[in-house]
Amino acid sequence: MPQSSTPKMSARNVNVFYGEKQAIQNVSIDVDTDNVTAFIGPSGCGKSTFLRTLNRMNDTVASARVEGEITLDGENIYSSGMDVVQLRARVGMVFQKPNPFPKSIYDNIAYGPRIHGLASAKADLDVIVESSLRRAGLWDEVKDRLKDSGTALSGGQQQRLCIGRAIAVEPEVILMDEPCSALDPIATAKIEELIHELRGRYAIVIVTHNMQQAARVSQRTAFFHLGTLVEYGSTSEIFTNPREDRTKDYITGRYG
Amino acid sequence: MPQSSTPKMSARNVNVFYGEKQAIQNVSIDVDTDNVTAFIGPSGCGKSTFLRTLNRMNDTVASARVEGEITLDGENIYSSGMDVVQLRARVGMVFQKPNPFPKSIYDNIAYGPRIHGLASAKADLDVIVESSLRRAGLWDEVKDRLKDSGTALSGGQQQRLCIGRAIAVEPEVILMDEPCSALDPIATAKIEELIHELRGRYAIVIVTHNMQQAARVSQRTAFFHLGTLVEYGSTSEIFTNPREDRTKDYITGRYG
Amino acid sequence: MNGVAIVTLILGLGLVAWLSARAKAVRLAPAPSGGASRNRSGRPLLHSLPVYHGWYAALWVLAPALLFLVIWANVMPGLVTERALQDSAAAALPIDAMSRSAILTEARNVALGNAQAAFDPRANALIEPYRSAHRFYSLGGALAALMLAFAGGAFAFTRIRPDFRARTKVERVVMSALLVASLIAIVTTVGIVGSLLWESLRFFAMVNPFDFLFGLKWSPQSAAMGYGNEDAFGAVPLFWGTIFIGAIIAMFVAIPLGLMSAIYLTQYARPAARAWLKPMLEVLAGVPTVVYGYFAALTIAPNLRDFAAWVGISNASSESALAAGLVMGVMIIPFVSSMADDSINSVPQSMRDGSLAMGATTSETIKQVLIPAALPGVVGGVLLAVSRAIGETMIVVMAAGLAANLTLNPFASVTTVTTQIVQLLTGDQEFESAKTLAAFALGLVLFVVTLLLNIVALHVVKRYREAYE
Amino acid sequence: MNAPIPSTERRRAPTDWKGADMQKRIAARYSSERRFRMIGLTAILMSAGFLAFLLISMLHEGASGFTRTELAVRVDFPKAPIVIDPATLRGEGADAVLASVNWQALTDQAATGALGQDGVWIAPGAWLVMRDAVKADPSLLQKSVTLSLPASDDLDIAAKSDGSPEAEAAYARLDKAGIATRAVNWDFLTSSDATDPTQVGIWGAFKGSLLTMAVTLLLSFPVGVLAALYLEEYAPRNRWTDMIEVSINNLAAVPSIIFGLLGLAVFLNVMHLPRSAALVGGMTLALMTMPVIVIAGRNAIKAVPPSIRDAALGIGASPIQVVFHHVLPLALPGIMTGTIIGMARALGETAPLLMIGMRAFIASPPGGITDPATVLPVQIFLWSDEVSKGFVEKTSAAIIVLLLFLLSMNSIAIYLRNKFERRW
Amino acid sequence: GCGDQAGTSGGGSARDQIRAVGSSTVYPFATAVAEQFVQNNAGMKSPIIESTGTGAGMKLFCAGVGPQHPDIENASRRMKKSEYESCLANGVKEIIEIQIGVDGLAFAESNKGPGFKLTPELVYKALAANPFGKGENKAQTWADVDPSLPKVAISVFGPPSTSGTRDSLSELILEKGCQSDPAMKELKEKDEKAYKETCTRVREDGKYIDSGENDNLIVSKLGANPNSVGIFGYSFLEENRATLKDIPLNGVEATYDNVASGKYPGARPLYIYVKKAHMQAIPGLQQFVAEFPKAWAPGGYLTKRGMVAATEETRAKNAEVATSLTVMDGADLK
Ligand SMILES: Nc1ncnc2c1ncn2[C@@H]1O[C@H](COP(=O)(O)OP(=O)(O)OP(=O)(O)O)[C@@H](O)[C@H]1O
Ligand SMILES: Nc1ncnc2c1ncn2[C@@H]1O[C@H](COP(=O)(O)OP(=O)(O)OP(=O)(O)O)[C@@H](O)[C@H]1O
Ligand SMILES: [Mg+2]
Ligand SMILES: [Mg+2]
Ligand SMILES: O=P([O-])([O-])[O-]
Repeated sequence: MPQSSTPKMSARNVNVFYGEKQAIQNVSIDVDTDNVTAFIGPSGCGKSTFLRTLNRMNDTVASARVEGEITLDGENIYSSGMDVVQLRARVGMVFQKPNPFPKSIYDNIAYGPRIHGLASAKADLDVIVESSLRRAGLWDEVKDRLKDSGTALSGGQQQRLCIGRAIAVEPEVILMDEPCSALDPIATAKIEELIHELRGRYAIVIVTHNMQQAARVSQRTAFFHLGTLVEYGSTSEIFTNPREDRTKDYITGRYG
Repeated sequence: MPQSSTPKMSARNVNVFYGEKQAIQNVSIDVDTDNVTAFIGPSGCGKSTFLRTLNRMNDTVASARVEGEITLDGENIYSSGMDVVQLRARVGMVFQKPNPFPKSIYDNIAYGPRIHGLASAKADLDVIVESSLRRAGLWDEVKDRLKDSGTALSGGQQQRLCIGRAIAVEPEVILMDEPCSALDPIATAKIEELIHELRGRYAIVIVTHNMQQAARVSQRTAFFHLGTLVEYGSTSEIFTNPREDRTKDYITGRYG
Repeated sequence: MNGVAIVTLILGLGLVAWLSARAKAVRLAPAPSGGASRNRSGRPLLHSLPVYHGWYAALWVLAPALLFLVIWANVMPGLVTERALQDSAAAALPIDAMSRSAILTEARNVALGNAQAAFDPRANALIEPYRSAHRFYSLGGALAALMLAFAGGAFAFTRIRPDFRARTKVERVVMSALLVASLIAIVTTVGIVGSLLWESLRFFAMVNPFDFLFGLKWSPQSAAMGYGNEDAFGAVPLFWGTIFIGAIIAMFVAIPLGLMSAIYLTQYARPAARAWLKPMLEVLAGVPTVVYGYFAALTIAPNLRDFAAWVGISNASSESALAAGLVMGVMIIPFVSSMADDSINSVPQSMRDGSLAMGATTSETIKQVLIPAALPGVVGGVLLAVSRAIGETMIVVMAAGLAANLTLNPFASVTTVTTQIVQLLTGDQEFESAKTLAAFALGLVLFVVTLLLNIVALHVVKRYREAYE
Repeated sequence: MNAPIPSTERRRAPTDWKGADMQKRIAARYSSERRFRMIGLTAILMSAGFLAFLLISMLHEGASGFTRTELAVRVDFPKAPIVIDPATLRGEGADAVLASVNWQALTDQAATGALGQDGVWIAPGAWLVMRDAVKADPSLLQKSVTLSLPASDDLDIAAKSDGSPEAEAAYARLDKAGIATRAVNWDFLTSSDATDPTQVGIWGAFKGSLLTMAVTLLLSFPVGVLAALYLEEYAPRNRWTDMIEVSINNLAAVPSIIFGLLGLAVFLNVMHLPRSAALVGGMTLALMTMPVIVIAGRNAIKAVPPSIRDAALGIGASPIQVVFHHVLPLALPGIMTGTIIGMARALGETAPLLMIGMRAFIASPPGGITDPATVLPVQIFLWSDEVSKGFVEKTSAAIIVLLLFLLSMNSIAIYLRNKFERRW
Repeated sequence: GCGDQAGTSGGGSARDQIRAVGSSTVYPFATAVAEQFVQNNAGMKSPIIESTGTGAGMKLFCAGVGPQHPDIENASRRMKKSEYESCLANGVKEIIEIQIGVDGLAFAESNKGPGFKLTPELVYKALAANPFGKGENKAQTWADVDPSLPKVAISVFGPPSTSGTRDSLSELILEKGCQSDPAMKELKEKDEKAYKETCTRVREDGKYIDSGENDNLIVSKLGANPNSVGIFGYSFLEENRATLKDIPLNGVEATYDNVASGKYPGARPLYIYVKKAHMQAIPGLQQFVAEFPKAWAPGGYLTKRGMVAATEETRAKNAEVATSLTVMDGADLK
């Protein structure tokens, strides 16, 4: 399914600050729909922070400040004319800590389609809810308890619920912050399958600590370290032949 | 550091219910200080639930009900004479979702030692805070910002903070619910190292979705499925020669 | 011995006990080097922190001694009187119990320095016996209290051992304090029902409860001036007036203004603006009601009447439910806004993030995620506001009048239950008549009605609340 | 594996965000967002505007209450018919000596002497100023001095707005002659109730309010907070606690005068505490304020995420420690809110105090909580009912004082609230 | 060890201040006397005057003798028989009754008003619920009552039914107007209750507006509603002549002299009741009572505050009572 290779999103010289503290330094990166992009790097290096700049979720952190340019389909998302609401609908996000709404499982999934008017009838909505839960690999476990609160699920179930919620609106870009951290291998496999399936039509960015996973699902990998983008390139190259020593050390587990 | 092999904790015929729904069925298990025990199993199978029965954290869930007997050093922890507070001090816990206090990093770690009177002077407390953060592999990242709020850390940092907080009071049993889920390989290695170091003096139970990790750190493994304990035995046997087909399927990733 | 001195002395003993018990516990504690329950050498640590041992001892010193003093204060007057009566002067007292006790009370008041002189000369002879009996018993009481304090302290002190569960004991006391605190609410409720019930029963002996509860005509002047009780005590217009002004008109002002202010302040305004505006709005709740009353009566009401006349409402009066309700609504804005503000603000950030990341607008996030999660606080604020509106009198008297009309016309004069209660209780009339007793019956019925409302509200909140985590 | 995903679903393309329908929908949502925001802003502006209106009109009417018109009167003491030796005014018994003089007559005489016909415009209580001046400096008795004596109510009104024609004329005369001046009325801030508007002061009622509020706060805050903690954190959830919850909520709806009845029955008739005292007033208002604090407190406690409790319990904190170390500090802002609005209401309350005897003429400030006292709102209420027009501005001035009291009381609580406020 | 507690539980603490309770109408006069009392008696503490309303005050006053009970009751009407009996039952046996003056009831309108000229009969016809027992009052405008009156809607701000002032309105105006019909006089003989109802019951359709206890509010409301009539204490009229004008009744203007002489219909006696048993025990009580006669004469400071002086004869009689402390009999109470 070859598509245009113009980047879906691109970041240029992005700096992010929390108050005085700089969390991201001068990062430039391109993300396209042909490839799944993985962000790797030690804990606290700024992966989540950078991910959140891509759909302006950092706006909600009072102390956060973003510099530089980030474009979506060529349009600067930090320009004043940008429609943040539409931006976030187009750039979906799964958070690192699962955050289901204190609503029923059904309503959690239906939330996005409802506000965006993606379903005209209850039946349509039911279809969307079922397919989203299926794709997130949660349907079988919860199909009998769709009325239960989303907060009464196990950790892994909550995480899958949040993935289902994010894909229910069919965004163009999907940002996933460690979507499989609380998942067992089977559930992980399902999510990876989902990612494979989405690739090509959607631009996907995934943060992961699991090198194997990065190698399995991504075509391009970005390695962050201490707030800088150390290396960005095709996954196979990064994993087999990294240009930088830091990257190599990290991947081979020698770093630290 | 061989010690007596009488179990530190043992559970007999434990059933746990959330309201009507049974989450754990008839689980019996022994945990000792010589071995690290790993709980594995698909998401939603009841690992967290069972872990929480071991230090009576399920008491805080209004709908949860526990049946059966669980002993710590031979004493039934569900007996009416049990001092739950002391039980929890002796059986520490790291939760699946990192939950730092909205206090400073220092106070997060110092809280336990303070309420248990483990430090008589500020200097002692400083020592405890530093060593706990070091052992949790967080010291270098936060040593300059101990006054910052614990909630302003990255996901992985929060997780390590919670590990540091749990070990700061030196409990006899440590229950860890996916302690490395948000951690990069290096940080994971540090936590695994910590587990190795603690083994022998402390009984350790770790929930993990990472089979490699279970194989690396644990000596005994319990496989849960749909609320039942399918198999419990030495890790090497479970991973090389499981008795049950379900176990084998899960471990080899064929299950689902 | 004087009361203040002995209490101070016992408090001092408590402090000493606290310090020394804590010091003893510190001495008993091994150097902290191990975990929560033992150190590396295997010797058990203190079960509880030294401060808890301190509090344990202090409680044992203070509680029994102070409790004894309270009891003693209550039984002592009786004992003193008895002893004083053994004096020969007591023989001169009259047999009649009432005048006898009056004389005794006088003698006691003079003896204790509470009165300059006795009204009755027979009391004079008893003053001295009273004084000496009082001295005797107060000294005895003081000694007993001190002994109790020492005994309690000694007992507590011997129990300090490393494994002694001082924290558990102290916490049990704290827990009882919490329980007692919440019981005070119950006691107050009982007190209120009690103080209303008796008089209400007397009222219902005079007026048929059915007529009272379902009667459609309340005639304040019949009630007050005694043209007979028929037809005078139909409380329905009062309850309607209360609901009309307090729960409908005032809420039409307070809920939208209060809730929307809270939403704006928490979600849109800059933090600095919020820090200023929220307390500013809270001032509205503290402006004395006379001020609102004047404003409603002299500015709002005449304008409303002119407006009503202009749109052609014929019987518009210069006192109107609308004038009172509008101003009352303004007064209770902060009840809604501040409590809603706090609840919305304390919904975890991750909920907000979750919704915004779905592409929801801020207002959608507020309406669909934040408000449902903050529901208990919002409803709590609204309930408080309605409660406050129901209890208001001054604005109603000044702006809505005292005429009990059963009307839907907001430009007409109506009155409320509370207003009538205040008028009946403070007006110039005999106390034992149906007119005054009606105030108690009104109070009681109002109590029951609001109770029912609250039960409904409790269930609504339980049903619709979305608890996070 | 789960059941296979339906093939139609597989092909669901990304939502067409640029489509006309979607654009229309988004435009509609945005305008609803803008509308919502505007409504919010309007709500705030309306509420704030209303407050501003009240404050400005109070200030406008009340500011003049803090000033008074004074007349410069030359008093020639050596010529006055006083036969006291200044020395006797310096030691013990000065009061008795002062009491022996007919200051009233003396003042009238001095005023007519100095101002002639216009002497009648001296305030009836002006002699107090003269007496106090002599008391402060007995040497005056050997001198001829110019004293600034307060002008009467009528003249004061004529000076400030429009009074009777005679007073207006007199004021014009005196003002031209430089005799009448406008000065800050310190007596208003330092003295107590009186029957002449030129002599009234707010200090007595202010102090009464201070004492009453102190009692109210000391009783209702701890009890309210403890009760809220118990009910939310420890009480088993059952019929009984539901009943307690409902009855507390219901207490908030009980008309305040009924609390007055309760106070009368329990504190005065059963416990025999002194009538009209700040102690009883405070206790009665505490009963009324407590439910507000409990309700607000419970909501604030409910809002603290359970994970924080779990975290503390998990390292062996006792339930009491969990609550006092974590839950209470996090709930404190909400508790403060309840306290602020509860206390604000208590501060402005009159009806229950009527039942326990605080609607009274009390001409000296209370010395302690058991002394007879009145409070600001009652004072305002009494003054608003006074015949003399001079009381109009005094009433407004007293309202300003009450609002200032309220503001300072609130600002402490607000400071604490902001200090403890945290998002999680 | 706990003398203070024993003391309070014994009832009442030491008191060196006079306490008075009762009528809000008498309140301003009692406070004025209290102030003068302090100024004339150096070292005396100021009396505490509570404004509770006459009825509520009576209940407190009659509750007993002793420092915890008030010494004086201010009353805007005479003590009722039932109240006197309750006093006796509680041991308050010796009560001194002193009439201190008269309170005038004034009818007024705004300066911008149409200039009403009324009589008790017209007032009765306009306000009665059931004029002369001939059925519901249908009059909407004053012209409906009498063609000579302006054609403006009837709107009267007056005292609420719970106040003492309302009693005066009934007694002094409405009943007089009612009795203009001889049939009513007959009714009085036959059926006292029906008479009272017909003659004093006021219509409740919003034409008569109960206006709380705050007379200043009525004054202000007249300003805002220029076609309305206000009924309130004479002193308020006096103070607000700048914005109000009086409404002549029977052609008599509401001036001080007319009210004092009784030509202007509408005046009621004001009383204080004092406990003789407290005379010795409460310091200054005697002097305080003695202060009243000095103040109540025409031209005295009480009349300057708007009280109307009683007749010379009444004053003399009551001054005598105030000095000799003659106890009331109670036999002629109603
Ligand atoms: N508070 C609760 N109320 C009701 N059901 C619950 C609650 N918590 C968990 N459950 C259910 O109990 C079952 C076991 O949950 P548990 O959290 O123990 O799973 P887990 O093995 O830890 O899974 P994971 O690996 O995803 O964290 C799940 O089906 C879950 O939905
Ligand atoms: N709200 C905040 N305020 C201040 N500093 C923050 C905040 N959030 C994150 N940080 C800091 O910014 C840096 C980058 O954090 P970020 O969450 O992006 O890390 P990460 O790469 O996602 O790590 P992890 O893998 O542990 O989730 C860290 O040092 C972190 O402590
Ligand atoms: Mg992260
Ligand atoms: Mg789990
Ligand atoms: O207060 P009053 O008894 O005079 O109406």
